[in-house]
Amino acid sequence: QSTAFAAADTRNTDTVRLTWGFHGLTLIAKERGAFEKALAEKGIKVEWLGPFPNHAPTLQAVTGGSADFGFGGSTTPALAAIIAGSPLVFSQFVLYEPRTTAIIAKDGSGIDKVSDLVGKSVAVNRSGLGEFLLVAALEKNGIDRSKVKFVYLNPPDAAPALASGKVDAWSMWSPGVDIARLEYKAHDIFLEGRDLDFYIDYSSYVTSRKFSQENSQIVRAVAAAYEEEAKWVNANVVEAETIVQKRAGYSDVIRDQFIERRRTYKLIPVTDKAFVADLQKAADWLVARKILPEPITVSDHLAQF
Amino acid sequence: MTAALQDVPAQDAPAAVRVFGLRRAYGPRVVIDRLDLTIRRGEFVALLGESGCGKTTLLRALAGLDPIDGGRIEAPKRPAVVFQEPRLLPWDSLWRNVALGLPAEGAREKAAAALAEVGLGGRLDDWPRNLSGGQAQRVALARALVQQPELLLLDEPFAALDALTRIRMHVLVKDLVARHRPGVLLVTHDVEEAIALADRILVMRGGAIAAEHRPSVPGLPAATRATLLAELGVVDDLKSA
Amino acid sequence: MTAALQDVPAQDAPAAVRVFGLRRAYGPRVVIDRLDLTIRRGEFVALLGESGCGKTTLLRALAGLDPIDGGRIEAPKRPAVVFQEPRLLPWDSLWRNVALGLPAEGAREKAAAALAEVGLGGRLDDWPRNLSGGQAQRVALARALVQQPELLLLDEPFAALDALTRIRMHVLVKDLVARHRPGVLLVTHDVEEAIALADRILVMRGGAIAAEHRPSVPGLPAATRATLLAELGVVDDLKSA
Amino acid sequence: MSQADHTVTLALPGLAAGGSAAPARGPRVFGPRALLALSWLAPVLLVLVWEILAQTGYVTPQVLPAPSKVVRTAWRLATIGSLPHDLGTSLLRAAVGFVLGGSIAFVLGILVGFSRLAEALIDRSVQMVRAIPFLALLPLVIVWFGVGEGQKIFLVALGVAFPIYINTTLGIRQVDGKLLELGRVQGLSTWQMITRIILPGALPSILTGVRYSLATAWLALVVAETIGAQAGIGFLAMDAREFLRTDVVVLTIVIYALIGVVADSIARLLERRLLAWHPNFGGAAR
Amino acid sequence: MSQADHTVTLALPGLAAGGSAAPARGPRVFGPRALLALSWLAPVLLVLVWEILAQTGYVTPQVLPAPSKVVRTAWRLATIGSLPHDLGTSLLRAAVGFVLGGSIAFVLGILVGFSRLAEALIDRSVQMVRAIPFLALLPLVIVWFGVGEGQKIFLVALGVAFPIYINTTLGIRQVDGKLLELGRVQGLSTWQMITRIILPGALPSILTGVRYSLATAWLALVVAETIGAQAGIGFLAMDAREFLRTDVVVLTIVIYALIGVVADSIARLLERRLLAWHPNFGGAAR
Ligand SMILES: Nc1ncnc2c1ncn2[C@@H]1O[C@H](COP(=O)(O)OP(=O)(O)OP(=O)(O)O)[C@@H](O)[C@H]1O
Ligand SMILES: Nc1ncnc2c1ncn2[C@@H]1O[C@H](COP(=O)(O)OP(=O)(O)OP(=O)(O)O)[C@@H](O)[C@H]1O
Ligand SMILES: [Mg+2]
Ligand SMILES: [Mg+2]
Repeated sequence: QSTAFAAADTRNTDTVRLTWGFHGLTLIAKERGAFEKALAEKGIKVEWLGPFPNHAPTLQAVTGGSADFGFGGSTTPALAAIIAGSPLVFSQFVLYEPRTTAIIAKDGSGIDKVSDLVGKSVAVNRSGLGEFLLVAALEKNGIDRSKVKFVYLNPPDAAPALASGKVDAWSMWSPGVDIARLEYKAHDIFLEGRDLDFYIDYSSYVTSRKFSQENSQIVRAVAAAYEEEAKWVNANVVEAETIVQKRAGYSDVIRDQFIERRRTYKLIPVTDKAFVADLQKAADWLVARKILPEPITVSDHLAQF
Repeated sequence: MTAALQDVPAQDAPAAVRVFGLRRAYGPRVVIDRLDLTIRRGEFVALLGESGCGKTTLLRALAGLDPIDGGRIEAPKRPAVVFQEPRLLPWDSLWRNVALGLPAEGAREKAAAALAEVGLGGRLDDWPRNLSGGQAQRVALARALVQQPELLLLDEPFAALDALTRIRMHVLVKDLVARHRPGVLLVTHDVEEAIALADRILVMRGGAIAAEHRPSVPGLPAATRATLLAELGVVDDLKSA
Repeated sequence: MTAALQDVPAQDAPAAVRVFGLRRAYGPRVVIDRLDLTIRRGEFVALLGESGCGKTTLLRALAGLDPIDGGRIEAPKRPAVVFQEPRLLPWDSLWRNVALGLPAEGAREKAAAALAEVGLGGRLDDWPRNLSGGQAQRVALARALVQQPELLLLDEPFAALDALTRIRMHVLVKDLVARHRPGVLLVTHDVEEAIALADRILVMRGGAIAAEHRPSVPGLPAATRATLLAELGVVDDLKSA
Repeated sequence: MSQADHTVTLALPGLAAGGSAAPARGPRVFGPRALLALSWLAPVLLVLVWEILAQTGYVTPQVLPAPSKVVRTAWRLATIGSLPHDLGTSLLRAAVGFVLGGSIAFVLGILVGFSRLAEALIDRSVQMVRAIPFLALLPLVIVWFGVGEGQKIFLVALGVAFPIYINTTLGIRQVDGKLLELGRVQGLSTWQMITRIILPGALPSILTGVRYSLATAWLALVVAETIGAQAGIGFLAMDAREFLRTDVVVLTIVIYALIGVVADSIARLLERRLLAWHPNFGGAAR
Repeated sequence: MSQADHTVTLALPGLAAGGSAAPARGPRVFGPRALLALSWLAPVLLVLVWEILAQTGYVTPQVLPAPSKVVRTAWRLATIGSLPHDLGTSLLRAAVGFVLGGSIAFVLGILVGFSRLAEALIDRSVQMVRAIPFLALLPLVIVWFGVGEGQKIFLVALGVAFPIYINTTLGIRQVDGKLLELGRVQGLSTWQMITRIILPGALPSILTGVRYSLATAWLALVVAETIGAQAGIGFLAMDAREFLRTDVVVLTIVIYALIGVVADSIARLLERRLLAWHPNFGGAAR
């Protein structure tokens, strides 16, 4: 267990306030209820806050003290928030396989490989995984960034833009990209899991430094509960995907795609030195491309418990 | 006496306005019923009647401002009207108020002349809100007079004026009548005024014209005065109370 | 004659209003200058003067509505005022307009009685916009009379009324004066009216009181009338033109 | 007589009734019924054209699904889904926020309209806050109110407050000074002054503010319900957007439009009731 | 005489000048200068308290950075960053959208205020569109206008249009019917009727609409600049929000607030200029 070298065993509250969104472990944990039971056994009451549309507001909520944990979103906004001075620490990392973030274009658009993007416009979400993937894809193919037009669009707005041909391609994560691929008859040009041999971005749970110091017991218990949840999900792909689909409301076809891919979650404790080194590499990559404004030492921002 | 200015209009002068069997009701309240009236060009008609008997209603109908519920009105498209209130545009200076509706060319000069005639020549660029009650009424009168209309409808235009100013305004109106010969309908509560100005005096009662007098033609003004007051319900005894 | 109702106020009746050396200017235009005036309780004072000479300005100052630029006014906190325009609240029925400012208890009854007195007893719940000019003025008068004030300020309250209705209103006001003995200041342009009603007639000119008459005490009303008209600048010749 | 110069006014009820009742408005060719029907013409036409475009495949359903599809979606969500619950939740939030924000704004508006001192103290701050977009405020609101109902109601109240505040001060400024003088002369207390003269006089403007803010309440909910909401129309819309459910997105748009119509009818009803005395608002023709 | 019943009105310039000039407003204890100073009291106080709270560590800088920090950030962004460029870009968009949306709304408002037929044809549709939130409209706007400047200007125009439209119709309804009658009697053409009577009479309301929409223009940009923007205040804010750059977020809020103040001053200036005749708007005391 990740709790091997507990520094202290502290706790000053009975309730832990967790944020959630419409994806991944938090949703399943909240819907299934086993998570809450597991924590209740340790005398911890769970309060679910949400849903949150994306990662940044959860970080705000944690920073402002109205929540205790982020909802397991991308590491990049978390790193940016830490650089900007938010007293956040990582409590746990998540690696899910396969990685499905992709750059897609409509069938018959004549765009089939990354080099076809020259002179075209690509929708990306600003400062998010979509933008990073496009940058990485262009670099890998030796194309200058200025040759492609980046169009900053939030996912819900990018979809109709692609559908009506206002942009030529779209760099986006799941499930949006999967729905779009199917509904707008699009295909992959660049798929993270297939075409990119390193990680830019991981998922992560964050908490405030203060909370992690004052409630190491709870932080530990939450991490353990998420591990249990991940184990269940990995073992029950069909049920898990059905739970997510029920709340998200997308079609059975999409759900079946996910089931087929057998998406699995691997939870990584903050004590995993090798992983932290990988994350440091990813952070440096982002800093080198001015996506993160300043260098950061990841190991300074891990929960101590 | 300025009687020389004031020719009695020939019986065959063209009509300025004709009304046949007019009827006007506000909901169930019938205010005008089977009223007939003809005013010839150049003729000065005064209209007397109790407060609330329908004088303003008649004027508004003649001006084409209200729908009518029966009968027929033949009136010029654009009579000039002095309403019972001054109705000045608060956002326009006095001269612009007077010039309202005049062609832009020479409007300021005409307005200035008219304002001078009503004794407000020095206040062309003043705001209406700075006027006294009588001054506002005079601006409204000036605005109607510069129009040089075929039909002039005056609803108690001198009510807020002192005796001297009132006489000056009388002269102005009579002057206009002599020059441009419009038909004039003057609503007033002042019997003396009616006698002094009008060729014909009408008394309105029960929604129609109840009596008609021609003070300048037969008998003495004094006799007309007594008759009129009696018709308006005033016993001379009460009057001096 | 109803002279019995109308006792000349004793020289030592309490003052309803006192004005010493009043001065009032609108910007550079000095309208009232060094004006002195005392009105005793029960005294009926009429104020004559050319249009624009400052009568309304004086009334407003007495009512405490305007700042003054010099001098001193001692007046009751709440005189009743009839403004030169009716100023009815368009969103209130007639009786609520009349009852404005009365204690809620019995307000409707009092308002109904007052409206009946001014000849509008049947229209308690009507809207002001449905009134004729003279009717609106009578509602405003009713509103002032129900107040039973110490000082009654009337700015041409009868201007829009026909002769008969006007006489009825005169009786009403004189009645109130006899019963509650307020000091009354009546602005009017009608010399006859001033003579018929007032204990004292003031002529305003050049921003101050230029002349004073007591029609009921010496000489004949007719003489007063001629003097007054002359003072107002009317030559009798012109008057009959 | 010279007929050329004359027009013959016939005894037709063609002119607007009662001189001041509808003065600027031309001859009434259409009755109130016909006008009511006409007022639905544009929306109905729009829906028809849209259905035809969708049916003929001119617009792709991913961009704009056909109205019939939207109706089916509505039916499905209403019967087996959460639509009634969402609508109810949003309605409740809108109502509470409206009452809270509306009353505060109303009081502030009266103060500012009434006293120059209050204007100096309050107005500039309000104008500053008003210019700050909700989206920019959201982080602060989360910190202050957390992510519960409080935050949503606060945002609605904020959104409702500005139109009511602004139009209340406008209305009070437009009250005829002569009537205020009358109130003073009649010895009205401050309270009577407000209830008998200022409020009735300011009412046309205030009701326009209410009309405006009835819609604003809903707009505020869209932002408010993107965070920490589990039900509500804004939540439904966000959710559908996130998962590219175009039919649901369009459904929420339609719901908003219908809410606009209802809010507008409420405002008109209020106008008819409360402004019965006003020739241009209370007229029976509306 | 009974002094108890009497008040002595002294020759003090204590009362509002000119009966109708400022009727509802109590005795003028403060001069215009003092009032101006007072009007900055609340904002300045707020900034001071905020600075003290931040300096003493009572609020953490991540939640609300100190004003001094915000000023430093502003300075940095203004010198080495893109702030002037962002501001300029947004200003241009706001201006173009304001002019476009404002003029269309104005014309529609006049039509609807003027004619019952136009009201029947237009008003309901406008009220429907008004109730639709921008966020929900975005997909459609993208399809129609793409992701360039057109879309942003359209959204600003839309946001500006509603307050101006609504207050223009309100203003026209409040125009005194008696003056309209006068216009008819004086034989004014429709054009003269509008320019000489209707517009001046409706101006107080219209200017309130302008005042409202000057702020709305900016609010619309926040949403519009989340789409395909590479510069602009809304873009800056979104970017900062995504990375939790609280100081930049607060900076954008401050910029919005300042813009609110400027917009408000413009509106007041217009009021003073155009409503010089109006006792309650044009007075020198404002
Ligand atoms: N608010 C104001 N600003 C500037 N001048 C004013 C204002 N009010 C009135 N005046 C001027 O002051 C003078 C006196 O006005 P006031 O209303 O007292 O006259 P009045 O005697 O009542 O006249 P009338 O019999 O016509 O009502 C007039 O010349 C008028 O133009
Ligand atoms: N819009 C209206 N709705 C209902 N009744 C009205 C309306 N306008 C006027 N009346 C009523 O119609 C009658 C005639 O009104 P009108 O204004 O013609 O009287 P008038 O003869 O001009 O009186 P005055 O001399 O007092 O001005 C009055 O009894 C009045 O109350
Ligand atoms: Mg009349
Ligand atoms: Mg006067």
